[in-house]
Amino acid sequence: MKRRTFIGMLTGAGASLLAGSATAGGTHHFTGYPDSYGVLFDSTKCIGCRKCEAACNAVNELPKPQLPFDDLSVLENRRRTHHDTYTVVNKYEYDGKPVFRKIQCNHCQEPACASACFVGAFKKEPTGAVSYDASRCVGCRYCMIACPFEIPTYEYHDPITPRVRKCTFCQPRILEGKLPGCVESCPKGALVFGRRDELLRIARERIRKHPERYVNHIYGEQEMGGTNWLYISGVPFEAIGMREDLGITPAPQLTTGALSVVPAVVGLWPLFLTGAYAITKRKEQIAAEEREQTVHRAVAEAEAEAAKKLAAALEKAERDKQAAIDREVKKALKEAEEARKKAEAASEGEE
Amino acid sequence: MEKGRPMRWVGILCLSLGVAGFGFNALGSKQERAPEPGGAGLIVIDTLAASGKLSYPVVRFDHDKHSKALENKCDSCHAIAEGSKVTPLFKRQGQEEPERIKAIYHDNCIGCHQQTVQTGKKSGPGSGECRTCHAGPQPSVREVIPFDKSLHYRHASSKMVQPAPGQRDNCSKCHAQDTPEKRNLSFAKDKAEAHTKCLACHLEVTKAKQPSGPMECAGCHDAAKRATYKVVPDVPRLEAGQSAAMLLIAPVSKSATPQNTRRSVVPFDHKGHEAKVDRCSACHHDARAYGVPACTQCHTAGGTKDGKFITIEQAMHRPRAMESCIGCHNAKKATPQCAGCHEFLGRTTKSQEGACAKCHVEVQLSDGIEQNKAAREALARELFDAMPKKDTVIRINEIPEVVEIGILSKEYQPSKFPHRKIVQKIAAGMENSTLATYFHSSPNAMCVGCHHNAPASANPPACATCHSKEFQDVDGTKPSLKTAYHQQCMGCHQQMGIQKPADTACIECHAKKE
Amino acid sequence: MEFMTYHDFMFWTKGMAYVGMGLALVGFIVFWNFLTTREDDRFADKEEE
Amino acid sequence: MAHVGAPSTKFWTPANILTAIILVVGIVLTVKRFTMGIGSVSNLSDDNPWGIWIGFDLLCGVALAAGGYTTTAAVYLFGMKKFHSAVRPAITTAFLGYAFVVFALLYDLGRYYRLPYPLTIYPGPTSFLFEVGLCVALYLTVLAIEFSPFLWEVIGWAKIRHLVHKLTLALTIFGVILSTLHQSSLGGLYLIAPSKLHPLWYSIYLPLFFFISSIPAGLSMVILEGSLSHKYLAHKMDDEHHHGFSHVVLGFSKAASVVLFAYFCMKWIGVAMDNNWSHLSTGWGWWFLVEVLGFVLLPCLLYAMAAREKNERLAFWASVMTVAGIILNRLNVSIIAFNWRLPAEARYFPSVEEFLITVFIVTLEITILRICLNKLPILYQHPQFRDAH
Repeated sequence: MKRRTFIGMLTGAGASLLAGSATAGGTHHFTGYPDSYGVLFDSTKCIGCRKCEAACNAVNELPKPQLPFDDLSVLENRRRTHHDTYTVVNKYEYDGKPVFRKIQCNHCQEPACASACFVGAFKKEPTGAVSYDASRCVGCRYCMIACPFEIPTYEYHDPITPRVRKCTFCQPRILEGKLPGCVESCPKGALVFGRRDELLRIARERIRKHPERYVNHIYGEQEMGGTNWLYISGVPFEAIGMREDLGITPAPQLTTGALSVVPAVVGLWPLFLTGAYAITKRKEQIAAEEREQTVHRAVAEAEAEAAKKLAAALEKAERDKQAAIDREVKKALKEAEEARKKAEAASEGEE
Repeated sequence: MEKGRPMRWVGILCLSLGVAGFGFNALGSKQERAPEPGGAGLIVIDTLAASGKLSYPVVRFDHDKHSKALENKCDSCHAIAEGSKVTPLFKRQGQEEPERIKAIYHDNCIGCHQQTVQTGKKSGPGSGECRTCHAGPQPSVREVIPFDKSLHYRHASSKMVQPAPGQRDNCSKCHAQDTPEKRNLSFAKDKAEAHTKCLACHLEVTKAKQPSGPMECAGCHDAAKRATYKVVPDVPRLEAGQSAAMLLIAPVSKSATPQNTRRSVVPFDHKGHEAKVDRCSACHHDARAYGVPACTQCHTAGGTKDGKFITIEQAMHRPRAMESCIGCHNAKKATPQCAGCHEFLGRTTKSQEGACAKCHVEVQLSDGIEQNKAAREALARELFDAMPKKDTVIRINEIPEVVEIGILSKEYQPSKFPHRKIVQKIAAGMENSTLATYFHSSPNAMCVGCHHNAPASANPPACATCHSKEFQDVDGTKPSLKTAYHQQCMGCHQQMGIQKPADTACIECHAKKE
Repeated sequence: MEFMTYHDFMFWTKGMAYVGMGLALVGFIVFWNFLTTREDDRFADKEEE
Repeated sequence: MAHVGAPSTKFWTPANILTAIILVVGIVLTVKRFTMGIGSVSNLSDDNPWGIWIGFDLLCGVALAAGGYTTTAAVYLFGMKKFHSAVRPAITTAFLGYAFVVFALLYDLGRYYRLPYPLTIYPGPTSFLFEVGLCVALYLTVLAIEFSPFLWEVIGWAKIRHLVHKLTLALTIFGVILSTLHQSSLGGLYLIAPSKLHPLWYSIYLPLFFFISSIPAGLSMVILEGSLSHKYLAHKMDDEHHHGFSHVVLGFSKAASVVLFAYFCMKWIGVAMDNNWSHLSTGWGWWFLVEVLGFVLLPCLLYAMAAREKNERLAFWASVMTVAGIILNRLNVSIIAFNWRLPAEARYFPSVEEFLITVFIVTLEITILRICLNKLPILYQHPQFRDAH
């Protein structure tokens, strides 16, 4: 391969990597499914007739409530969604006048429940619905902890196959080309079904046309990264039980930072820990070596001492020995002399 | 010793844990309740707030309670200058050092309380009861007095309000620098001056043993109290040299050419409008600064700083400004008789074709007319009389009496809509309104209130022509037939203040199906 | 890959990150072995305790 | 049924009778839970989906079982061989702790039989709960392997015991990594609910808080359990345990003191980072101060005094306070300061039955721990393997 070709290939690979990353994380931001549907709820139009609740109950084949839906006395109590009621309408007083507000799943653009689910049972659908798949659900109820709108509910009474229950956005009906049950039944046009961007346009138009009638805010345009259900109101949203302090950070982004530390821990901890271990071991080794050296030195000194003693002893021994030998030799010589003399005397040398 | 201490700590902390645990369980989201508003005489004394942080909450002071106890002897607390001018400051004439002011309040308030107690009467707190007075702010029902025409007439026609020497009328008694030649609506430059002026006069009249205006706060500033006062029903026109009819001449447009010298003018029934508003400043706003100027003095074609750069065109047409023509008319349209239709049609829309011609006429102006008040008035009268006049006579027999609506026939019996009765009721609401009779030019105009988006005719197309039964249109702006009916009926009922039937009382319109 | 929502994007990337973590751990052990097998048995001195 | 007790004494001691009663009640409630649903025994609701089964059994259970990784890391990675006698009890309590966390989780999960789903067919990697599940499962495996030698020793399978011993370093490193991850991830669980958790407890540092505080929790549990077993199971201990224990207590006191101090500082940095000072003057602020001053700073100082003055008894009480503080912190995050905006009537308080099930699980754990300490070579070294460490 020619060098130039190789460099060219490298550049190409680099460029494609860069391009790849540009479309993914970093500066890219996600705007959700285009053409996804939503519903616009206009609290100035809602009259609290509970037709939507009745339709929801019928469409989803939920158990009939104790009191019929045309009994409006239930509006006196603050209610929330329940495993057998996916939507409720609550009544609030503002300046002495009743204001109604419908509650159901807001179908977030970036759902907290889906982000929290550890089996991926929640899914943002291209229609805009946040769907739930009971066949995956383990029943940990973390989705209920995560949901900032406190929507998912649970079948606590069921020992074997309890499910999380929430508004489905009537996804099957939408796919058939029908309206969601509640929207269809609303007599007052307080619910408008349509594409989300179109709904935003309508909401802005209503506020522009009647600035004295509306609060200049579309709830759900930004909240928690935006929801597919949108709300406009004539009274502050806080006054109709809608929290205005949720912020605009999409739920999955709340955990991104902390989750990104996880791979870093896995990648770097072995390094630190083996490092710690190695240092410990090295210390031990050095300690051991030092110990050994000390012993060696001690031994060497002892040996040297011993050697010296030995040498001295040996020398002494040698000296003694020599003296002895000398003595013996002398003695022997003497004896020999005497012997020689003797021998001479006896005329014989026997050595 | 060493042994016992940790145990004790553990015990104390476990106890606090338990107590707090239960406490917090009961700790929901609590909301602080705002204190009930006090009477109109309740004022807040926070004089020292201007000179730094307060070491105590501000003082709640009930002025009316004190003036009643002191039998309206203003000089018990306030110095009275030449004439009967009451100094608004407490026990002092002008600016003082903060420490001095503090001493003045403490010495005089507490001193007076103590003296009163010594005479055997009940009195306010003495020294050491700091927080009885320093109790923090409290809202009050007090409001700015709307000095309406009736009140103005009662003052202007009072024999106690005499013209100053050498003056023809008594206007200058209250309106400073007002002369018959140059009118000035200005009354007082600030709250203090207003109080001094009113009270000085009331005080003098009282001294003269004549029935006088109120001396206590509630007398002017409490709506409930004012409601008990006499109202003059037909106040005569206030003559201040103004024309009855005026010719408002639009500035020369940029498209004006030597060939087209016709000018757009509005013949304006000034006298008619005088009867409809409470006071001159309803239109001649900012009178305190400018007197009664012509609109064009500040609002020119290009705008001036005095006019906050609002052009004359905007000044006349701003849809939500009460000083503008359109704005004021819009406000009238928000009244129950009108709102049923107009809320729905939209108060801010540029309305139907030919709407401009309701006010504007193009004429060839004669030379010098702009400087000639009498000539302008004459032309205005002439043009005004030539304007198309009302014809709102409803031909009852042409109106369907009952319309049956059966789109919810699956659940209910068809609803019987009393069409004619409703038309008659709406027509009755317009009968005495000059605004309505002037602007609703054709008898079918009012049909448009419900049969919108169609030409005004006696036979408008059926609702279902546009509104489909099944579905909304794609962008959701056009409601389904069911929604359209409910919006129209309920919307109108709500706007016109018709309580019955309630929105949710389905069976009162749709009889139950057996 | 085209992702319409941030959640979808995260679902994919975090999934890959977990696979990567598994590989990293196994890889580290293999690498550590490669690095140290020439030394004496590294538990030798442990055994002496 | 409860086959425990010191061998020399009578079997039906008051403690054993109480244990037996709790276990019987627990079994009855267990049957009720699994036949009539979660709702039949608990006060959990749509507003309060997690109660003490998560707040205490899971969060506290995992935090207090941190002794396993802290001790093994100290001894095997950081070479603090003086503490060697603490390793075996620490591994035992950690293993049992985690096993019972998983056991308790079965009560709370609606479809407990699907517990392996996230780790096998339907992973949901965006969730912190996935991260917790994965790490707890892996760490439980690691602990099981680390615990297994005690069994092999009793059975006498020298070869396999030796094999496990060879893996010590790798297992320890694995254990520390996995513990770091799931201890912090338990805090991470609440990152997604800033609107529900009180600002004084919500922080981007939640994972860090949970991780740091798990270290003194683990150390304190080793001290606490060691002190208790020292008192009641002394006859089971060998000389190393008897003599090494003072070292362990004082050394761990010093370590716990330092870490608690760091944790205390971090808590305030957390307040500063989110500018939550104004909340301190509210009732919740006082409660926060009770936790941070009374249950973090105070035990930190007690530990420091204990370490300085070599006072083992003080160290014991410091460990009690630390453990109480960790429990308080976990309950604050998961229950007390969670959903703090809800009106009083919608707040959660555990039902008696819910509470009894928790007591049952803890009792069961302690019972099995007692059996282990009695029957397995944990507080002493198996004679056959005496020098095999």
